[in-house]
Amino acid sequence: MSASALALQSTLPNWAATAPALILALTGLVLLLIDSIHTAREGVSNAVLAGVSAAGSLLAFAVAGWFLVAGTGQPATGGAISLYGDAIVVDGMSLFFTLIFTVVAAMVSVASYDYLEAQTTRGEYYSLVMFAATGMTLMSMANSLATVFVSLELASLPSFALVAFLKTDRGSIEAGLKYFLIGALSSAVFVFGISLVYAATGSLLLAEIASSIGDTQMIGVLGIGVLMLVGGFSYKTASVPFHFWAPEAYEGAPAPISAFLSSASKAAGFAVAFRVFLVAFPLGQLPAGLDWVLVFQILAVVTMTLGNFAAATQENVKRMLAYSSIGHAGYALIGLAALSVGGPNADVLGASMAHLMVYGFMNTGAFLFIAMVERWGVGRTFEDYNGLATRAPMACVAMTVFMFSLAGLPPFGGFLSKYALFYSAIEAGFWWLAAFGAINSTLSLFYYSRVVKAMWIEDPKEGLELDTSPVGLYTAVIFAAVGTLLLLPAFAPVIETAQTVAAALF
Amino acid sequence: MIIEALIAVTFVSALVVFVAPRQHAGELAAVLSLLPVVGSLYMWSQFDATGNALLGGSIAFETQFTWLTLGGLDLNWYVGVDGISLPLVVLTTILTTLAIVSAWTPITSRQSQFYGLMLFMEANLLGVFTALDFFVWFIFWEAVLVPMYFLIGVWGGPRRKYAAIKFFVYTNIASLVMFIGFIALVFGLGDSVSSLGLPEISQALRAGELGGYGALDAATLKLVAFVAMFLGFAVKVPVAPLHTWLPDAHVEAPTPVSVMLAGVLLKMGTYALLRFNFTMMPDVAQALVVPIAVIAVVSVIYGAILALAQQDLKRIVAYSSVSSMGYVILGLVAYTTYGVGGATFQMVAHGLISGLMFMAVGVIYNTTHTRMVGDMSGMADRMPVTSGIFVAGAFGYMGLPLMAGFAAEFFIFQGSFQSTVHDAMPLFTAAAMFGIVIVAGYLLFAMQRTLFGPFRFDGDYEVTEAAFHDVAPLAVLLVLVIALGVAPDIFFEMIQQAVNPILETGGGV
Amino acid sequence: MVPPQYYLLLSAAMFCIGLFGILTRRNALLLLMSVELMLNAANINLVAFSFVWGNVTGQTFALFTMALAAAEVAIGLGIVLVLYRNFDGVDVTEATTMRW
Amino acid sequence: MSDWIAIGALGLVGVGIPLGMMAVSALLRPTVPEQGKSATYESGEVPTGTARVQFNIQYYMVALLFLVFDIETVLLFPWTVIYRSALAQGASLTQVLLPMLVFIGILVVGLVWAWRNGAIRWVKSPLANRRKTERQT
Amino acid sequence: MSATVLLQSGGGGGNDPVLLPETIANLLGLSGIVGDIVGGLIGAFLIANIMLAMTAVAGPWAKRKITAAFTDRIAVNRIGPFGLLIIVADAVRLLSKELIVPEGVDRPAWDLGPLIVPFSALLGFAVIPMGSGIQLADPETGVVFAFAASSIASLGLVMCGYASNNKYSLLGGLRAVAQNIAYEIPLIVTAASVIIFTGTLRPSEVVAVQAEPLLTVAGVTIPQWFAFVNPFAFALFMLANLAEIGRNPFDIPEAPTEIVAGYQTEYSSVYFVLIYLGEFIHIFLGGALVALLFLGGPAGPVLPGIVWFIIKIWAFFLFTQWARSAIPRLRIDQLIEVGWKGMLVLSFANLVLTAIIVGVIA
Repeated sequence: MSASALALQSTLPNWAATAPALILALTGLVLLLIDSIHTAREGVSNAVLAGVSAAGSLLAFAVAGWFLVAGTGQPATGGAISLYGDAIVVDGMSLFFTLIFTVVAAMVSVASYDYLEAQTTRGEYYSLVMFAATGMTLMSMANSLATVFVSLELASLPSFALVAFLKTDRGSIEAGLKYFLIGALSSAVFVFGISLVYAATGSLLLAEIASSIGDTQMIGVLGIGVLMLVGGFSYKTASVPFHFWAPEAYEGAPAPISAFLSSASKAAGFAVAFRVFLVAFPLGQLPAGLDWVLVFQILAVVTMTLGNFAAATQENVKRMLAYSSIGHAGYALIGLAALSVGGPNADVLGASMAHLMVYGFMNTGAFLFIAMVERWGVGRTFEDYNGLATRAPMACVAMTVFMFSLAGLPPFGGFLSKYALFYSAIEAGFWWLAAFGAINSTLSLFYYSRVVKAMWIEDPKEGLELDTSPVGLYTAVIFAAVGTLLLLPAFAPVIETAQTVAAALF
Repeated sequence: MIIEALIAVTFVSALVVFVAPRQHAGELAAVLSLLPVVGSLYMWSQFDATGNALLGGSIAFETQFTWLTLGGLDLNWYVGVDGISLPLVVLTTILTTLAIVSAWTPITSRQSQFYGLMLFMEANLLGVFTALDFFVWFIFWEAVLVPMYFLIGVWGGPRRKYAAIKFFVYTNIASLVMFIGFIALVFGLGDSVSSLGLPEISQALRAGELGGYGALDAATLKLVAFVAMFLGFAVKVPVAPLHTWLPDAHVEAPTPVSVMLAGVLLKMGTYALLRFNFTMMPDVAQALVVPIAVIAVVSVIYGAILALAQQDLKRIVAYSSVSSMGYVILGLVAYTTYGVGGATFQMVAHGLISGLMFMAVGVIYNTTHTRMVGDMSGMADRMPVTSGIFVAGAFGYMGLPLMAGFAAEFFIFQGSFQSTVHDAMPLFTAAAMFGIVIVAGYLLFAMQRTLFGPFRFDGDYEVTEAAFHDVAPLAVLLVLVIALGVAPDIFFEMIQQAVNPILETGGGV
Repeated sequence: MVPPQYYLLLSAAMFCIGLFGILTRRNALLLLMSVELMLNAANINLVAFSFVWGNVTGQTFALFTMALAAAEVAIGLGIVLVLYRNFDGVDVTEATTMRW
Repeated sequence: MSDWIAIGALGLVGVGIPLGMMAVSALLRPTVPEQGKSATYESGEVPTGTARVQFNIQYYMVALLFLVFDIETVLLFPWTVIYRSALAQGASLTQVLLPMLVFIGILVVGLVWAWRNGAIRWVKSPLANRRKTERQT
Repeated sequence: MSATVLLQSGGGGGNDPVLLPETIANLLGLSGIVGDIVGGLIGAFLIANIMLAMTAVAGPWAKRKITAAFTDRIAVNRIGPFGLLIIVADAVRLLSKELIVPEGVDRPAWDLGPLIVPFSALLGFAVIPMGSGIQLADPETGVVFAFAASSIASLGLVMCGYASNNKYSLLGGLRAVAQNIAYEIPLIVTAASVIIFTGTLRPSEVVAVQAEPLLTVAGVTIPQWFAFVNPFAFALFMLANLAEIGRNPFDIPEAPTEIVAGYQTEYSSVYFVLIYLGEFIHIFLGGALVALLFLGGPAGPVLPGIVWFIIKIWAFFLFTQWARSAIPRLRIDQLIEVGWKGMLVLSFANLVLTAIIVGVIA
């Protein structure tokens, strides 16, 4: 393996390591061009657009996977590849996260094929998805606060437009507005935080920040800056304290976009948070008063508890999923909260990454199922889901898989990833984090099983008929379900890769 | 690889049935479910293990390969059978087939989903009884709950939603408690184990390699873990006072599901108790012998008394299951060859007999649409074959000689009388034997009122003999019950071989 | 030369004014302006400390911030436009089809 | 700093002179308020309706487009400034020219897309008309 | 010119021109910050008055004369020689007219708009080198500053248009903005193509670069004025500049035949004067930018710099007046299409080609 990897490193120029991002960006541009070539709008085939964007994402997925297997940017082949004056770095972690973004983008593209049938503007939709995915990929590669911010905005701006994409739907507009306002606020907070960090350290490169935090005179400024950075990340990952946009945005947005945001975008937020905090503010070199681990511990516990309790009180399935996605952000935060000097940090971080990977499948699938239900025109509350299984058993099996997997029940991928997460937290000595997580998981079973109960056990309403069986949505949902299932037996490579690449950060 | 093949075939069958047209799903499922039956019988014929799978000795059909490594612990795909698990595997496959056949009449909607779930559950049950790695085991263990939840919730009686949720919540919380207990043990063992393989862990535990973890010292940790796991399994068994989900689940579940629930799912609890608590930590078990024995005896007596007070035939059988499971606990805690072996034997025997009883009740219910004792009498006039088998099954339940129940209870009582783990064991045994009297009482009472006497039926349904495919499973089960009663050595020999290592190193007898 | 603390104070004041605007205003356009104010507060810091530290990183990044701020406003205006069309106004509290 | 002081001075003067003119005018001019004078001028017709009318959406479209391209010039100028000296110092064209070509290329793709979608077409496109009729039917 | 130089504003090299405020301060014997301020104020006043004087000549008098000449008429000729005193007469007349405030105006904006328009145009002159040492300031970012200052005017125009509560005004204001933004990008991008040659944004250096010889024809050295180096860019810039200052054929914001007088419909008295003034200063600012970027600034043979400078900006003024008389007005849709589809693309092509040519030659 290492031989071919070495060959790869020597035959391709260094910048080729960013190929996944380049492919996604090119796909977006190509989509715009395709959209431009056709004058008459009917000429733009929805299938072509969806196909191109899915193919582009899958190609990026394949390339990222190939790089990951070949060891690009990993210690075995000479370590991380840093480009453009260290502003971008391609290493195992960025490639791992790229896999999540691209596979989610592919599923969302395929699913959108049906969702967009009634829309007149499609080209921009797909290309915005691609651009957002590009931004996320760059987020995972960002090695300087400048690239962090730019890529974060590159991921956010298309998302704003996508959330508000249904121009005549009041819910979508409202969601877009709220998402945008909170997003703009948090990006302002974030960039102010960056400016404070720059003020204290004189650099935006993560490595240089790390080397100069020891002797900065402005600990207070730096501390406030770091706190503001946390704020920015918490927005992107939909965790406390910038979480409150999530229910609105997810509920109002087109459901495939909710899927995209709650899985890929969240993962991207974590990718960038992991790198920024571990590289720029390494544990053990922090001056007193800069203990961000403590902040994340509080945030993790509050986030998972709040998300779960709020989810338990919802009547609207999409909203319930939105809150549960906040809860899952809390679990993933354990990856940052259970770190300690000399602890099994790579295990913790890797487990969190693996959880995000599994989450990418199960959560995307769940939201896409909701997209399908919206397309059926059934309604959004738990009652509206009554008896769906009598009409669409396969889709409901898939949804059941997602729900139980999200709850962390064993026969699905979510169980193993949660187990790995909590186990590594205990291993690191933070048993109370794991305990909070476990209690919350148990609680979550309550509201997840409500969906299952409604679909399977409750009697269908009079005259419940599902007129269509959307091909794209079905494909994507089944794909996600198979992925969620397969991640149980195939969890080994995921967690091992995750922990290996995580180890490179310490 | 035969175990993998068995499980895989069952999974695939489940999928096939799930997408099959519903008119033919039942027949298809029955035919497909014969494959695992054949497989398990083949395994039985080729069975050559002599030891206990957890404590060394040869393990039959063992396969193991690495799945993944987490925090220095290997999680392996590790399966194999020994004398304890093989009878349960056979029981599972046979009972599933019979339950599927018995479902042809009562299940009239969404058949393909029903049979698909039944087969899915069977696959997971096979996994539970064959897994030798904790993780694999736990995944199968939890996976059983999912189909059961649906089976009760979708096809159950009027209060099915309540029953399904109650079942699901009870057993899931129990699993969590148990899981935490076990993981605490693993953390206590620290570096002395390198995988979650059950043999490795049990041997390390029995070798006293448990260390403390956090604020807990080794002894406390062990005690806490034992109690946590005992509670977790006890819900599944169930023992009083953790049994309250069982009557609801049984009453609401359709007959074939009740068969599986009583016949196999309850055995998961006792099987896990035997494997985990009593094999891994015999010292704690023996230290706690009094409370455990008390729980066992209370289960026996309390279950029996509750059964006495019921009007619903199904409830009667359900409570009597609680009672029967009490015997199993008593046998386990006795720590003698006959005690533990008898308990294991009782698992199989009770699986068959309770399956038979539920099916018989179900057949009657299919015809009469009521299960209330007071609603009918003299059924034997109109349904002679069914009634006959019902009576025979009840005798098996009561422990009539030459029936499996007799052999099992005899072994258990013999074992617990011999037991030296505590001076009071004979006393407990005597108290438990009192339960037999009550069982005989309530079964005879119920039969007398429903089956015999002048025919009377308050419902509007035509009461006739049941169809052949309804009665056939009953007959097969009866044959099996009698066969085990006449020749318990079919299983008991291999059970004993597997049980003895537990006692040797544990220092019971 | 002006001590760097003054720049910090200035930018902090500007940031707080922007934040105050965000928290108190209900007009979507005013909110946009407040956000701009906050972003520009960051720009003050970046440019000032670019001077203090003697490297161009901060200045360059300030340019990026401006560009992104403009892009953000472009998106924001688009959203405000559809907001106006659907809710007949630019009051952000009007949009309450979903529960807060 | 004197550069900016001087610019500030011109700014002051730039405000001061108009203010001064206003002051002079205020002293000179008469004030004869009358209803008819202050009516809004609509070529002699009686004014109808408010003046705060909805105007063509294209104004917004153009404004948004402008925002993108205008900010792009912010990033363009630093490049133009260093372009020649960078070349003189031996930087290769691929380093100096290519990135900007890519940047402009992306912008051009955006422009083409906006163009084809009628963002800069003032007269309502047949497409827009057709869509309107579609919506009504 | 590495990027670090950008940092030290006014740090400067050795051949810094002596700026007007400094000269004045030296004359007055002042130094330090007091000298800066006093010199700055006096210089600013001086420059503002030069511009106002030129505007005064151009607006009420020259414009009429030129238009009359194009249409073969006699314009103002009664008051003073050549009717020159009409300037005074008009000034007094307009200033002493009643200020009519129409119904429903948005008063603060209505008052502020006429202030902003001349302010923005005047501010742009702060960095223009006018030759003979007349240059108020010479910052590192002078060229960009001039563009920035001049585009503040559109803010004033839209304020006027919106505040007037008049449909003509509103449309005029909007058109002004639409036009300004449509042509600002070609303008700036074309300017950027000049900056590629100069490698600096400092006005004095831009001028200095253009002083270098381009080629010698028959003993006459032709300087490297960018109008000669890149005539295409020059043409583009002239065109975009016309639109930027709102002159024909791009005068649709006012378009008297369509919307009366656009944003200034409701203004009278001194406010009208201010807007009118602002527009004319804007024309001269546009001329100054053309001179700065393409015509070697104040450079020229024999005559002193300031004279050449005034000649150049008057030439530009004449050009606008010729265009006013000679070329018909565009419609708004034509204007937008020409701007976005024509000028923008051409200006980018110009920039890219310039960059490639410079890159290949260098």
